[in-house]
Amino acid sequence: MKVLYFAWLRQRTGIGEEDISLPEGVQDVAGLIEWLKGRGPEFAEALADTSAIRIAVNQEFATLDTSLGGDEEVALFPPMTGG
Amino acid sequence: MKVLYFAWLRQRTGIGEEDISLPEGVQDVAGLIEWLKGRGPEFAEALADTSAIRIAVNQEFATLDTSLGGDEEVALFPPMTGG
Amino acid sequence: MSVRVQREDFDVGAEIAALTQGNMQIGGITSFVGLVRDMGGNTGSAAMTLEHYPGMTEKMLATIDAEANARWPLEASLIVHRYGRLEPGDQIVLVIAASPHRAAAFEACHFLIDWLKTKAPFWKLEETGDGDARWVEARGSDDAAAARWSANTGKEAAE
Amino acid sequence: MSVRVQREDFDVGAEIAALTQGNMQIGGITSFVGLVRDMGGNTGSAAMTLEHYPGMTEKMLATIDAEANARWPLEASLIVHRYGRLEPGDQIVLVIAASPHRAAAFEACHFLIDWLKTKAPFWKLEETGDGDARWVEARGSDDAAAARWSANTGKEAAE
Repeated sequence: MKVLYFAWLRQRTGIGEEDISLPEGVQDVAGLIEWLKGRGPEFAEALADTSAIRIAVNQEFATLDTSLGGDEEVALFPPMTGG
Repeated sequence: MKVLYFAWLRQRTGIGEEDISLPEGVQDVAGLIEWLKGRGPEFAEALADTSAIRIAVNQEFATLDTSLGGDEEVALFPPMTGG
Repeated sequence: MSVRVQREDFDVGAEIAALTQGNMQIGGITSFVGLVRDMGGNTGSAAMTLEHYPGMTEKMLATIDAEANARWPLEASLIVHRYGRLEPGDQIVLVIAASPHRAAAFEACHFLIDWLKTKAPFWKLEETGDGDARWVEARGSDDAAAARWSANTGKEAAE
Repeated sequence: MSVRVQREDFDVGAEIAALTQGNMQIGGITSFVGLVRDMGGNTGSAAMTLEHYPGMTEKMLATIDAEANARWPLEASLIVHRYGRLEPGDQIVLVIAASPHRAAAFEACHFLIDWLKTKAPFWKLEETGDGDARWVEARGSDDAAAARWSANTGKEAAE
């Protein structure tokens, strides 16, 4: 699956986009975020407050309990500030 | 005083602008309109329904009971349809 | 704060640029352009001629513009209204309101055109297509739109 | 119905003309332009860089545009949003709504920018003037402005 990070999530994780395999036991976005937090302090810090994070799965808005099968494009980003 | 007519009031009276002296006994716009109606059938017809007429005195909106002294610019016209 | 009454057409982009350039406090610009609609149906052309009351028109537009600036925190505003003969698709009127805040820009612009419709001395003579013409009648919906702003001080949009 | 995401600037007048010319059913065109405001104070430049999510941005803008067209009787609509580095006074976003009726044009245009602000994946990184930069935080007032349209079907503006 593809994981994308934008704005300060991109800066704090140091990653814009990465390809990963769905980790064992991960069934939804919440599980993916928990798994990502275990990858290192920069991830743990960036993803600490999920209330500050917006989620898109396959370019549609999603929530923590949105299911993941492994072939999705998951994006994590802060609330939008365009316009 | 100057009297101006716009839109169908101009067409029906056949006059765009005229200079008249304040007729004797006329003290307000209602009196002026009554006096104008006596000038001929085209005026009587054009001014028959005062509810369909808007009034300006010295380029400010006015009403039938607005006083006239004789040196005003009085305009008579239908409701506006610009914009 | 500026108003113009003219026979000539106007260029919306150029007007916005001239009105707002160099002002770094503006966050949003709302503009409205009114066009001659083809109400024609089978009557062919729906060209029209706009008559106005020179002198009073400018005065009323300036009054309406001042009222908008008193109600909303505007950095710039403009009303341009044409007169003379216009054809379907032609631009009739342009209203622009620029503010630090977008809600104020929207409300002020909407207010300007709503008030202008019922308070500025313009009259439309519509060609009926058979060589004849009729004076367009004022619409109750325009009165209602204008009245909506009477009790509204606009302060809610100032943030 | 059209959306664009681009680095380049846009010309409001040209966009309005291209969108509406030849359509004689349009009575009113409301447009909104968002500009980079100088929030600087003493911090000097308030230039910013707009980041976005290519692919999803276009998709969300198209969804918002379709929603506006479903709610109001529009003859034409357009959203143009820029990304990249922008300086105070630069244009960020353009929204246009054209309708036979002016109230529909106003409401649809206002709706488009309000929804775009909270639903289109753009993020502003503001230069603080000391060589540093900070991510602009989302504002509660933007959420409130967007929420205002949730229960509103827009039918009241269709006349």
